[in-house]
Amino acid sequence: MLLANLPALQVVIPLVSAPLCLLLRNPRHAWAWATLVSTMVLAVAVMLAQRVYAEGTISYAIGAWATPWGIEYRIDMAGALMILLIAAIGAVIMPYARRSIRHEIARKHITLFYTSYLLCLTGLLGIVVTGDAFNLFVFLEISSLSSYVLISLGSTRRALTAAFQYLVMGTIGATFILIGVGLLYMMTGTLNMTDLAQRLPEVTDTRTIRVAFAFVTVGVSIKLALFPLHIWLPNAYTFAPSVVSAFMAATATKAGVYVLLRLFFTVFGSEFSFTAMHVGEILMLLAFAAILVASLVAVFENNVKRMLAYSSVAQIGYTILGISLASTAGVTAGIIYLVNHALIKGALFLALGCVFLRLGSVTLKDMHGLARHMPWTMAAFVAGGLSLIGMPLTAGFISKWYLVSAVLAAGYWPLAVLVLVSSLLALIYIWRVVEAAYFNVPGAAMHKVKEAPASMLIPVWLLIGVNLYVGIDASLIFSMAQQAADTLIGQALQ
Amino acid sequence: MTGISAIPPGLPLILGALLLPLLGLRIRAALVLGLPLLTLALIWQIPDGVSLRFTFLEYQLEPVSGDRLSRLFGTVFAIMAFAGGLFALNRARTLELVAALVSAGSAVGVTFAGDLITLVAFWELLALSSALLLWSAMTDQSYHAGMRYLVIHLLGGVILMVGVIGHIADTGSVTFTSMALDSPSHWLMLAGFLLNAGAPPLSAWLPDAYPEASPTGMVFLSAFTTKTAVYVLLRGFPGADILIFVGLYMIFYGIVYALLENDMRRILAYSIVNQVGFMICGIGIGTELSMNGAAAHAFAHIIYKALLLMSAGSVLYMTGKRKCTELGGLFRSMPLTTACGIIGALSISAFPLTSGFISKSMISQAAADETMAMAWFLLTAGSAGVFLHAGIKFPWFIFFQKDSGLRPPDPPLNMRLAMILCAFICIAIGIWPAPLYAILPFPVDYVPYTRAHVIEILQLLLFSGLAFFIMLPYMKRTLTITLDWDWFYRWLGPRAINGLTQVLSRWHTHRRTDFLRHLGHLFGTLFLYHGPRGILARTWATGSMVLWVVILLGVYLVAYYF
Amino acid sequence: MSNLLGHYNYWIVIVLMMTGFYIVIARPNLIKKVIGLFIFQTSVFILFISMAKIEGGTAPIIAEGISVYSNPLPHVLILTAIVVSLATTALGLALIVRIMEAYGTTNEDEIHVQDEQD
Amino acid sequence: MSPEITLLACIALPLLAPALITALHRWPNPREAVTLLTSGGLFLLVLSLHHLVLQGTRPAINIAEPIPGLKIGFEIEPLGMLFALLASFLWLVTSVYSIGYMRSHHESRQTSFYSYFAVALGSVMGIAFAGNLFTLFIFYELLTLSTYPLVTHAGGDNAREGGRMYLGYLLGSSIILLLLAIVWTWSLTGTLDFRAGGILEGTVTPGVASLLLVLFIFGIGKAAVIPFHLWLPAAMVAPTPVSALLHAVAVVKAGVFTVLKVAIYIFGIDFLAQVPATQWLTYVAVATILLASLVALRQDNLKLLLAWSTISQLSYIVLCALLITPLGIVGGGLHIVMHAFAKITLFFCAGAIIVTTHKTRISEMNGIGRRMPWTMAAFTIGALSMIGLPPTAGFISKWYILLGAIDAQQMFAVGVIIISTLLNAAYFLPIVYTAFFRSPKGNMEHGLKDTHGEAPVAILLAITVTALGTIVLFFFPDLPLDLVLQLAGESK
Amino acid sequence: MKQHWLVRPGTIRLLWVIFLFVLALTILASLTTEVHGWFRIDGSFAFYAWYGFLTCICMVIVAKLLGRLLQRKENYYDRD
Repeated sequence: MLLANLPALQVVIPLVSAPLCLLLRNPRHAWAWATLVSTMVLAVAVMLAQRVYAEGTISYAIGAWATPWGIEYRIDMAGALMILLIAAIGAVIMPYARRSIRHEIARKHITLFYTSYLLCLTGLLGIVVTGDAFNLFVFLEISSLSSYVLISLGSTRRALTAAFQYLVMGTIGATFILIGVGLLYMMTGTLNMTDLAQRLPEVTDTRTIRVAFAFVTVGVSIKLALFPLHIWLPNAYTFAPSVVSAFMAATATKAGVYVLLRLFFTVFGSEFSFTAMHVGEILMLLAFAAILVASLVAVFENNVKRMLAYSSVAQIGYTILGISLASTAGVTAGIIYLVNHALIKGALFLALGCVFLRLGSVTLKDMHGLARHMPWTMAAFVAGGLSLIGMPLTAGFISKWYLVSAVLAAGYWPLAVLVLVSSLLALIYIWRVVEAAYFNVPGAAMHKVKEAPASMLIPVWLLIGVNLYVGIDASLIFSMAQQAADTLIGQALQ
Repeated sequence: MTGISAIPPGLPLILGALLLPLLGLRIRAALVLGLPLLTLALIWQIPDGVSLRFTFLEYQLEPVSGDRLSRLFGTVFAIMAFAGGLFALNRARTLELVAALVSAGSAVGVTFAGDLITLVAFWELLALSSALLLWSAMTDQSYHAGMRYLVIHLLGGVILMVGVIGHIADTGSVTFTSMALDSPSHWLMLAGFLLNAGAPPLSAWLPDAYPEASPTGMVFLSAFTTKTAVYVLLRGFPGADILIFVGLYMIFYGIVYALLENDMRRILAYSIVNQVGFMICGIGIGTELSMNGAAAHAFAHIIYKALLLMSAGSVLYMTGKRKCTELGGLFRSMPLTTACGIIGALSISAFPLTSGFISKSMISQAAADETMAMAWFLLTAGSAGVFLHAGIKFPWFIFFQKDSGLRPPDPPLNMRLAMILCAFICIAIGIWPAPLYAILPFPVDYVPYTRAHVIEILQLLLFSGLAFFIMLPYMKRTLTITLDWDWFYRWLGPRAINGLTQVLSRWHTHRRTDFLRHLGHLFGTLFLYHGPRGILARTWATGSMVLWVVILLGVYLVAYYF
Repeated sequence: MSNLLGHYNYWIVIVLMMTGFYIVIARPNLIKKVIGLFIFQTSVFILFISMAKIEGGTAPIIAEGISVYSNPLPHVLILTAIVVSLATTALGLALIVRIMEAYGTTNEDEIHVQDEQD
Repeated sequence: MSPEITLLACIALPLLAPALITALHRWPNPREAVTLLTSGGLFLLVLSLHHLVLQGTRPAINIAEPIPGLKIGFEIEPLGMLFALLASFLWLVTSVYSIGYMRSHHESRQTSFYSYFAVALGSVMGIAFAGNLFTLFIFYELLTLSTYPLVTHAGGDNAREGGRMYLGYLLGSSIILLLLAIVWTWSLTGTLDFRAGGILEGTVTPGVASLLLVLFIFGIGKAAVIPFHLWLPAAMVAPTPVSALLHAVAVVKAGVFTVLKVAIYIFGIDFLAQVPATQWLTYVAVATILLASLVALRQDNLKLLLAWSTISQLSYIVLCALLITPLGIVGGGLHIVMHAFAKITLFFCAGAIIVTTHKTRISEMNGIGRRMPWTMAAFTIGALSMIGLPPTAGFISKWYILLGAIDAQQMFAVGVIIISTLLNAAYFLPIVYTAFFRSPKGNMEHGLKDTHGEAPVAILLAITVTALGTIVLFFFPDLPLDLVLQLAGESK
Repeated sequence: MKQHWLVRPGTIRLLWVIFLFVLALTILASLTTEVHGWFRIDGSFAFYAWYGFLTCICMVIVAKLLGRLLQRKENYYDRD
């Protein structure tokens, strides 16, 4: 019984526990509650993923209303991978959050923080599991609204403006998706994605569908911060609390990419999206620009957190580049990139959070000689950085490898060069941090700095460990990603 | 295969020489004189054929392989090492003696090398030790001359090496036997050999380098390098026609340049080229007689050239002067030196009763026997020219001519002894050629002292003498040098390389500045747009963000709607 | 012509949407931006509602004699969307309150200037 | 121990040693003992494998497979064996030298110096024993990263500048070009294993193969082919033991080693002959040989001169790889060893001079041979070997290079080697002359007083070993020769 | 300073006389031997005498002319 309802539980557990959390006024209790919930969520996600891995796509009808009238939860391989990722990141950051949040957020807001966090988790998981287009919009908004709150809790007042800007952009993006969904409904009379996929081919020649496609594309592009609609992202990540930056970087934009995969492949079908609408070429161009421009900005950036934010924009570009190839290899590469980047960026932002905790600043010039005082933190940062660059034996290498070989297989070798050149740019901006932390003489204020607490270091190193493990043995993630890609592209062929 | 006969005879010289710096003065002297004698003894117990073999890399080496020819050259090298050592004893720097003995050892090593790899190894060692010998004069000129010498000889060495490798690749054999000029590798080997012989066009290294050695050093230098080349040519390329022309060129090159020269030792250096020319000509003719002649001439030449250089060295040692224009009239205070110099001069001119007479005439006789008219006439003219440039000119300008006012005494005892030794050998061979003829590579039935021949030679030489004195006004010494092929590597080469590197470095600097400037521009541009305050990095107003959304939406809509 | 006027509901939607956009883009005042955003969202609601309308149809209540109903589903959806929109607006306004406290202004340009000075 | 375990131990030992070295950072003597024991142990381990390799055994082991078909694995073949023997032996010698150098130079942060050194050597072992191109690439990058702290050891802006250049060139070329080539190869062939006869034949057109070859040759920045050579002079800011082992042996040889591996096992000699770019790249190698020598002619800084000379000599080996004949491979393989011994000797001597006299310029070294005869005698031996004169090791490798060039009918290459010999002589011999023949009086005029004697004993010991090695390898070249001949036999 | 006997003009004159006498003697001596030339012209009377004399004169002249062309100041290579 319990097992059968797993898809629902995945969303319901955090959804229900969020208001409960609000009742716990004591920050410590709120933290304990949120930790418990996120652990349960992870357990559910693992069980779900196991089932999907073993049995294939799961379909679950909410309230036992049969599809297409009721809302369907549908988890295929791509979805399983995503919930696993989101749940895992969500669980891993909780032990970390306790110290970090206590340091960065006013005591009276802490309960609010955990509540918003649980809601955000709900939203992200919901986006993944739902098979209903409108439901997708709702979950998207749940996650967005809660993340505006999370971001606004940042320690400086600029967090407020960043959150506001994100709110405006996010709302427009979500509303665009809503318009698209509405137009689709108008033409097909259904909101169930599987159903939509079956009915759409009859009406793809209409302008309405094309307009719907345009709205959806732009809306999703905003949510996943694709160049040039990424402008909300750097500030949001920079001024959000460290935990939030890590969580958002690892999950929120990834969920956006997932929505894109879902809509382009499952709903519209790759035939329509890529062959008729040429969205592949457009995305490739934008991805190209994203990779180059954002990497360059990151190179010049002095605030490390902002640097990582821009790096995220570039990394989203890579993911989209893989997807834009619309081949199995490309989509596989995109998905692997997505997962690995979540692991990398999560670890990097968390490591930076440790720095912020002890140093109170994350600018390069304040970090001179930091490695002597925070060796474990900086070692984690370097390991994560190497992964970001794409050094062998790290997850980043695996994703770059697949991406480059997919790009080469598709015959776009200049793009392969671009990927490698921007890896070099990544090397430069990571190296600036390494040089500051390892090879510069520490300032006088550095004496008081000591290593971050274990409760924060362990999550960081956990993520780094996964990173390194994936770098050595990527077979599991590869097989999952390939299955996911096969399912996504296969659906289009049906 | 085993025992004493398996010791490479050059080895004691080389290894012993390396001990010299560690020893006291007396033992050092004993070693300098003793080692050549030991070598001589070793040489004469080496049987015909290969007496030492071992595998090196993938080849069978035969570093000790004796026959009549190698023994002949080995003998004269050992004698020369002894005489030179005696001359230099207690006068030269230890380093010079080390270098001299190593080069003697290398030369002996070459003569007993049965395979080409050993040959190349000793060949390079000879070049190195000779350069060291030059450098041990410790002057700036000797440094530059030594560098030039070394570079030229390394060039020869590596050309030879390429030839040898090509030969091995072609034939699979490393044995050093006579070769025909039928493949590029053999031509390269010939080129390598000839370079050491002082053949054109790279003959200028010899008069360029040798005269910069110390007074004692040049005695050694003159003996080994060129004569080793004569030896390998005798063994490797007997009867190669081209050698006749090369030899003739060298003969007249030596004469003409010597006539123009002012430096006494440079005159003698040119005359080395000239004399080696006779030998190479003999090798080119390629009959048993001419080969014997070349070998015998090499033997004789080493001794009398050493004698000439000893006398010149004594003058330099005692006066510190080397130019004809600064010397003259020394016969008054240096009688022994003068006498020895004259004996050397007569020998080189092949006057009857001297060693040159019994060896050189074999070569022209061979040319006549083969009815090589041009070769014969030119050889004869060359013989006359030898007397002109070395036989008279050298002693005349140094010891007689005007009175320079210098009154140095004869040199120290060991130097005198060395000169006397050489002079004795010159005369002895001239009077009693049989022992030398007995050790020549081929059986000799040549009789030098016929009445006709003696008279002919006397006519030839004496009338050249007449010509010398008649033309004396035209041979006034001037403070000049004469351009040679070395202009290309002394004047043009350095300037070319200098210019080239300068152009390159300027180009590089320009490129670098250009590159850096462009890089700076690029960086500036990138920074303008991507820097923290750049348009792409700074915080935008919400309105602009939304504007972009609208624009992008518009683009999509326009693209898709129509 | 009839085609253009026939879809007059679309024109209303488009006008509203553009109005909303214009306000968001052009007005520096944050509150006005939120209002613009609200207008923009409202346009979408109208789009949904209007497309659910079937000519001659009534409210989807089963009653005798009536066989044509408007599609009820969009209404349901839009109810949800309105809730979302209200939440967004509320959150936006709450943020503006905080911004006002922190910056002393709700003018984005002035906020920007203050940020630059930090 | 089975050969496979020994193989892993060879790589693990130096990679783990830093832990112990760091732990002992307060006690210099035990710390250095760890370095010596590790290097000695490593050499013995490598040595214990070499008989097996000569018998034709190829110990191999795979430890991971991150991506299906993309293995991290090791396999010993003759060339790798040779490289490993060389590097481990010279590490032992360099360790002795470093102890003398670092102590008499009173260098700071010696613990990290020895630690990174060990890691670098571990990477070299990984490169030498790599069973496929992917594994090789990993250790190639690790080598770059682990040597960066060594290059910038001195600290300060100068070192940082040099270090940036070092890192920029090496990582830049390897990430953009080499990695592209590797991924491309993989996507063409589906494997990256080193296989005798190559893996590319039959899968690519000559045009693509040309492009790949260009990517490989330039991508392997450690081989320092123009225009990817400037990192080497820049790296001369490093302490001399680093320059000696890393920039005469480990790093640069890792580069040319990779070039040879790619030529033999990825392209295959026969296939390489059909690749049009081979000829063109030959000209690049030749230009590198000549231009670097010309630049070296103008250097006054001894270490820089050695660096430029290294650039020139490295291209000998690249040239060998492009000669497309087994004999060329023999020459290239031998030159790795022979050049290493000579060049490390030269660097050792340069370092000895720095430590003892604090002089770096040749023009200040008048008559230095009289005060440091032992050092400068060793320098002379090294110089002779660079020129390729008997009785030094350089003669042997020059012999086979020429043999290969003649075998390949590349008279052009032969000519270049002839000219290069002269250039080598032209820039090395003046140093020898200056050291022994010029009067030290000239130095006095510069206000320099020469009161020094010979270098410290540890330094002299190391110098003696490598200089003797240079001569011994002339007379007994069998060990390296047997290995490369086996290699050439397989690559036919 | 007293002149050495060898450089007194009288002695030199005497030496010239002796020298010319010896020259004449060698020419006469060639009459006593039968001339056997290999190449016709070398069988001519006192061939070696005139051949040696003339070639020597030629060589000096050639050298002189070549010297015009090739001779340079001593410090030619050492300049700059």
